[in-house]
Amino acid sequence: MVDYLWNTQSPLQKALVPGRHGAAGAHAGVTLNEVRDIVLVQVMARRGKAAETGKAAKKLFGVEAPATPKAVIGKTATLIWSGPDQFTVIAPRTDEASQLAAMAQVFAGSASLSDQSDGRCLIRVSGPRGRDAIAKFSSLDLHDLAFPVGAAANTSVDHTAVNLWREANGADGHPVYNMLVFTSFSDSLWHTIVDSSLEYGVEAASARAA
Amino acid sequence: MRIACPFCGERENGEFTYLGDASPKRPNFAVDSGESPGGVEDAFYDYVYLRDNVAGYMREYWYHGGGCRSWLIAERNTVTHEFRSVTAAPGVGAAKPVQAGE
Amino acid sequence: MKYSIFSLAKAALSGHKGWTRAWRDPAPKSHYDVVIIGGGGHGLATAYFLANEYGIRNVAVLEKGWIGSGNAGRNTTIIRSNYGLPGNTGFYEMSMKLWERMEQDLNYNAMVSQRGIINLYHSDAQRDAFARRGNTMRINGIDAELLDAAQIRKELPFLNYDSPRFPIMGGLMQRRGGTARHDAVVWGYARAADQRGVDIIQNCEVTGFVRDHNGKVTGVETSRGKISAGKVGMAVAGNTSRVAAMAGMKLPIESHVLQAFVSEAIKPLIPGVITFGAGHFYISQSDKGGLVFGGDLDGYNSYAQRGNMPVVEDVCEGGMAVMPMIGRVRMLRQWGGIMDMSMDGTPIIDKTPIDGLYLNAGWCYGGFKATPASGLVFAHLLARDEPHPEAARFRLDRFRRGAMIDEKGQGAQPNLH
Amino acid sequence: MSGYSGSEPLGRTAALEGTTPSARSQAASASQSHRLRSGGLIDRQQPLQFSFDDKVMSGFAGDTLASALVANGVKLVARSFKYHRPRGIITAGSEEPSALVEMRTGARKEPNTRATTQELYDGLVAQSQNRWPSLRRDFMSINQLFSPIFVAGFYYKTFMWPAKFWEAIYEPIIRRAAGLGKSAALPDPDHYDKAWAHCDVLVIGGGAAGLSAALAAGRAGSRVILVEEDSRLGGRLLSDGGEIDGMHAEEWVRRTTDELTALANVRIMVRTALFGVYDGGVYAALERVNDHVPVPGPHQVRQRVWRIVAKRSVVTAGAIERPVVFPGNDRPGVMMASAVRTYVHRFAAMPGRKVALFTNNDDGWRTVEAVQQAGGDIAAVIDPRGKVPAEYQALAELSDLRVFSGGVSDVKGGVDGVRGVVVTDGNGRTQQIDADCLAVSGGWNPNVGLSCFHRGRPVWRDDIAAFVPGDSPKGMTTAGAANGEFSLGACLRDGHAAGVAAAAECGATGNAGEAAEAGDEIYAISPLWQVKAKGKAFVDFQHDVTASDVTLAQREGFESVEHLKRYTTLGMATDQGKTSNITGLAIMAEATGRTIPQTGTTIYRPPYAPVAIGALAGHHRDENFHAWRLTPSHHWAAARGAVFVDTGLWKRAQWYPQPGEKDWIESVTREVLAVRNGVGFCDVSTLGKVDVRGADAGTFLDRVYINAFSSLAVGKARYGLMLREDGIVMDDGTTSRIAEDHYFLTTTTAKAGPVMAHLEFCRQVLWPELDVQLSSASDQWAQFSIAGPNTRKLLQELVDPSEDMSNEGFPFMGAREVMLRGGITARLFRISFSGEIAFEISVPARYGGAMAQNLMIAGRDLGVTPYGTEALGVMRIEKGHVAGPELNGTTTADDLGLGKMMSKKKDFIGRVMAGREALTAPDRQVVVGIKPLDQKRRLRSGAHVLPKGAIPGPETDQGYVTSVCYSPMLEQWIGLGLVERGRERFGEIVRIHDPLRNEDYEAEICNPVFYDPEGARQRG
Repeated sequence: MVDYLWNTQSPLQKALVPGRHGAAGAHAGVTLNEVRDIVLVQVMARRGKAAETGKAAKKLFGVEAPATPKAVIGKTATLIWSGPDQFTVIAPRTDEASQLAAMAQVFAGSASLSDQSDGRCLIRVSGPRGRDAIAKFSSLDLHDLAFPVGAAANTSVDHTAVNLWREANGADGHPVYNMLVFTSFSDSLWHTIVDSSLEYGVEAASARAA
Repeated sequence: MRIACPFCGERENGEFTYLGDASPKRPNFAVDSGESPGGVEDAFYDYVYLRDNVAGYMREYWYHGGGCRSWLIAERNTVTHEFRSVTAAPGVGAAKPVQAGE
Repeated sequence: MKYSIFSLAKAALSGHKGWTRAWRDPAPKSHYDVVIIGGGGHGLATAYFLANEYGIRNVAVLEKGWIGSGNAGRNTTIIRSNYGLPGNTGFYEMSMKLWERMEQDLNYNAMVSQRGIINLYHSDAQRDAFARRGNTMRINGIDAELLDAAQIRKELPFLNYDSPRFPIMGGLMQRRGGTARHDAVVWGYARAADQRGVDIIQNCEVTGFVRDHNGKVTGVETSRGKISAGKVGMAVAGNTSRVAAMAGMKLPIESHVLQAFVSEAIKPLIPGVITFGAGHFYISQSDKGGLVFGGDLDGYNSYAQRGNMPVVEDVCEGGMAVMPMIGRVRMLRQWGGIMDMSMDGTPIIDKTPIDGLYLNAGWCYGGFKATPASGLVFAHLLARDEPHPEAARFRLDRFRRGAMIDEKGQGAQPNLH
Repeated sequence: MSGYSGSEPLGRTAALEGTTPSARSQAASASQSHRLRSGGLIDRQQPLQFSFDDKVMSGFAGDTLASALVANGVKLVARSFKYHRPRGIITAGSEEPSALVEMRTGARKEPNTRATTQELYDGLVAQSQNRWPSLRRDFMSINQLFSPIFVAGFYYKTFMWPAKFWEAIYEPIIRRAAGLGKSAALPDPDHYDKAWAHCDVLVIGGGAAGLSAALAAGRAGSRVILVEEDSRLGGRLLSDGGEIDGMHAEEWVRRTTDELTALANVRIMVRTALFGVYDGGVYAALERVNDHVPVPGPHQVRQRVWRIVAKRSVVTAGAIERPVVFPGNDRPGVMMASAVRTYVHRFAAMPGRKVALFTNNDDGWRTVEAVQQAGGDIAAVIDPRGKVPAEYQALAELSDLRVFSGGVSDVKGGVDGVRGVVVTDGNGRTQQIDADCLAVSGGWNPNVGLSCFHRGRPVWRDDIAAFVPGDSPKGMTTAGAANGEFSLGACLRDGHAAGVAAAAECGATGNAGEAAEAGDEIYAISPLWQVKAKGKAFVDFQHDVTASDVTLAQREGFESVEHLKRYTTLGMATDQGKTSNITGLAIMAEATGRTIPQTGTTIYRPPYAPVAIGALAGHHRDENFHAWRLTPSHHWAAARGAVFVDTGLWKRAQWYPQPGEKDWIESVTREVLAVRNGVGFCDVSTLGKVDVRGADAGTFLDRVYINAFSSLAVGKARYGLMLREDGIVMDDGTTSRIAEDHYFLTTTTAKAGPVMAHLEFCRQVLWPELDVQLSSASDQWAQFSIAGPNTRKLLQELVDPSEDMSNEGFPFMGAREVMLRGGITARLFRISFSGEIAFEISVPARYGGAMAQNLMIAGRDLGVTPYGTEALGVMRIEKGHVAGPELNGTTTADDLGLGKMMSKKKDFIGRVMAGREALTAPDRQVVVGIKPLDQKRRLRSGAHVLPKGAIPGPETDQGYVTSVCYSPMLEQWIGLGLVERGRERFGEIVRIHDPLRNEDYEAEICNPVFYDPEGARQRG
């Protein structure tokens, strides 16, 4: 009787080549990271149950679920607005089964959950020219006044839907943007992001979520 | 063209898909109500095919599929392309439509 | 004066002072046997055929602006008869045959040029759909060839055959397809109709219909006064719904904007018409040297005669995908035409429920190539009160009966046709 | 207005102060016969070599190709479109109609580039165009002999006989003669991209008014973008100088630029031409990132298209000087007066040593001192107004100018330029003046193009004899010369006011400061459009449209400006009539006795200046044409040498070739037999997958499907069919019930997106009262179809022993979660597309590769075989399952043989319209099976079906073949087809007619289910 190994794979296993790419120079203008091993759940309030859903979220995560395009950091997860009366819960994958079970229990009756942990790939764009690179494939206005830390948006890149939100600035003082892209598109979008960044110099890497 | 999604804010029209005139309403009919099939067919023919196709402001359906996946109802001028309003469809998100008598 | 190289040379001697108006500029009469609303290609062709084929000469064509100011003057000038469904196939071939003798019929050089049209395919499914259509054409006596990539490469070596995404596998070629000089078609029909007694009245906008006590249409109100008519024909594609509304009619038509583009003039590069199967892009080169190209509708109802950037980009992306050697050629002008989009992508030529009012509409993108046949069958309908055999399926009630003619299979969603 | 000393260096960058010219630059200067000894915004320390028509010349950094040609004394640069007349440089800007050249070589060859906007770089190579064999001796110039015949619209009147000759002879000649430059027939090797920018106030044009506007809006605190098509800011200030706030204009430009650069909320974009104004405040601009260098550097693009989203815009695009129409006005050496000043002042290059000036307005008179201060002579000034403007009287006396009234009636000269100018005064007396350059000013046309792109019409102003913007697009204002304000002081004030207003409308509250101050020189003009005299007088220089062409068009009834344009091609050249339109319609107005505003303008259309198609495509070409989608087992399949096919955006494994297989049919046949006789698997993750949840999920599905789903038991799957509201089939797929309030719906690969949008429409618009939530799970799951008689054996290997996989424990159409060996759970559905015992198994996508690997392990002893989309297709055809080719958007459920599925008990989308007479007619084409009688015969999709022995024609055409395959089980080609009354005709022999492929043969119509019609195998 053979043992069946269930090795996991990243959708960027071929596309992501760690290290420096594009223009040379002391510092890369753009830093790209794939953030691996996440739990991602879409929470959609049931008909007329938006309020209950909010209470449940508060109970589990200790924060109000975002009612407008924002990313809110809760106790054990980040809650990202993903549409009217719905949001995406994202957390590092620790014990997946119990993470999902806990949510299923709290939201029972108030919201429908959809596990998208494998349906999306999380790409983080940072560095001094990160914003300039994003401007080549996103029509969003990412100016500090228009898109401050904590802002989120559902938008389109290359005609496919993407969730984008801004977290606290990096150690270098430059903005940090997170992009959730559909798994099957991620190989393609990664290439688009890299192509848009080459003229600034790119540092690419991959790491577990923490 | 830019469309002000009531949930996401102003966005490029590439994020939206267009359906068309929002005025025709899908006829309601009860199967076995004895309504003449011809009559029901006429009502659906009107709903599916006939359009006012106004030059000026019209109410129309846009789907923010490249964004928050909401169906929206916009008032847009077909001559100037100016939007007067963009509102959410009655069943967007978890909204509970007001039933008659409520 | 008859046009020819001789009359031209003769006129040159007198410094071309001898030329007279190509068509008269008459004041509207109080009554006409037939009034045609719309001085575009279709309206003028209808008038020409009424006078020339059906002996009805007391005809007026009313144009709100200058003749040819609608879609006749803002299209991509392509002529073809490569349709696949009964109703379309024969009709567009009749049109092609009329194109082939137009210069002689009209004594006007409309530069009808049969340099060929090829629809490229990039998948087995597309090939099969083209094979079905091409065979339909052949069964109807229309020329069609299914070429493979190697055969096309011989004729069009500059295409991107080995694209890593949607390589060219072959194409459906109609060699009799091609282009014509759009404005010349308008002017040629205007001049020929005028010579046969038709009044072409520009700057005359129809503001309403005159009805008798039975509701029959007996004339039109215009910006230049009331004009009574035995019959009134509408040929106002793009504005059909607006004119029909004056008669209280609601139609299965939406108006959408279709953009088109022309590049700076360059020396001959592209012989015929090429359509890309994996994106929205088609192209030809005018005799003046400009690349004339276009793609998909902007996708929303519009009467604005101008479009937006997403489609400009989409079209150029398609162009670079199939012929990356046009990258350094510059786009010179973009414009938009208002398409009369019917609910199945096919025209409507029929009597209306209103006595005395006749409809020629719903041309979608098919309008220019249909100009001669549209004029002939509409003239037939107006003269005989019965549809021309080749237009027998273009009836208004086909939607109610479920007899749609839907080449693209998109259903009642005009912006997808 | 203040002059300046011609010997005073202008705009030298600090770095160069005090450096001495190198030997090389002296050599370079020497070769530049018409270069001034000093002055100009050029860097004499950086000499550049270039070649024009293979002649090597030199210029300096800061030159344009045009200014370098002027400096080298080159007059002849082009041949005209129709008559191939010799032409020179007429302007110094992007409105240039004449001096177009072929830039660069090889795959980078680029036709019709304006020498006046091309920045000079070392090694630049340019060729003249539209001539043969050479520019000086152009064979086609014989066209001038025929010019009496080649008048406007001549070709509409001839080339009609004989009919056949048009395509064969006439047209090819015309096509070869037409066109301008040659384009490389090679793929463009350069890269392009596109980007987005956002701001409150977009200022378009960086001249006096634009700088003033940007400064005001920037100081006020609004987000500002300033775009300038030139390589540096300043506009006419760089050519006409002047004094602002008591300093030289150049100094003011430098200080203002510094202040703007220092403002964090202001972004300056030079070499960036705004070309389009679209809805909702979207503007498009082209940045020429690397056109001023030979080849873009590594990872650099050549050009970039910007979409700029702005709340407000201020158009400060200036004005364009207009020519006067008179015989010989197209001779090389006849130049706009403003261009003469630009070459002299900005580029220190003398267009001529003896300059005659022909002007009908005061502004033209600036040219006198510009030329004189550069050491040139003013041969004469011809001003039809007959007297010297007050402002210039002193100057005129000082240098006792020869001033003539009347107008220029001819220009002597040839390919080498102007030799003399013939003046005819009011009394018809003529005399010739010696000159090698004629500077012309017919007045200025405000640049109204951008303000008219939304079809607004400009308004005529008599005082300046020009059009100014009418109703501009929403959010746009115009200032400065573009608004008809021609004095420097007014430009600065107007720009400042517009900047303040725009910023305020965007909510900015900062202190915008005061407008800079400058003099208000008078701009007096008396319109002069045309000097009537014998000889060809040109209105449109590029298209060779003459004044007599315009009057001919009028005689023939082409009086509308649109008819005029289309009949004569006036204004259709690459400059879009920037120098010719207004003059042409003025002449038409005179001919028709109407006023100019009555005559009206043609419609202004984008782009303002031509834009490379490559730039508009940007990054999206070759593999990046569209985004691509990969399945979870893609890389595993690639490693096994799978052949991939692009289906929509997906890349799917089509088949897995094995060594020694001679063609794809052999590979596919092997895969099919492996499944039918053993077991195989296929990645079907591309199917659309939707989680449908909520209390009313069942009711919801009852309304979107033609068959019932509320009655489906938990743990069961069912095939469903959806119609469009017009009664035509939209999509199909199997849907399973995971829980009371949870269905898992699948769609076809092609329709995943549209179906999702449709379901959301039903949920949000049609039935908002239902409690339903939808989410796409398409990318969450790796889904594999496992099929074949040994499927159960394979699964027993893979799933945990505790799972009951018996036919009873997991019956046909069962669906439930199972535990797999190795400890992960999967969703298992017992559904079959192939007709064999089959399951579809779903695991989270991250396990996709591992699942493929483990299926190979679990099936090793069973000879498990991965198969691709082709084998999938073969087996579905053998089973008569309909797919894309049958669901073609015109077929009904009954056409597909699925009519019985339509519930009679409920309303559902499409139910009513599906009942229309023509959709239920007995003679419709319905799905059947088709078998060639000759078993060796290959059947092809797209072949038509006719009655046996019938003569092909519309009335005998009864249908066509939709899908075909070589069936390994029947050992022959088989197919599905749509055939009139097909179901009544099983067993009938028909004619298969395929003229496209020269095939004609007979076949039998049969039951579409070719293989195992009882379905025993899939239930077993």
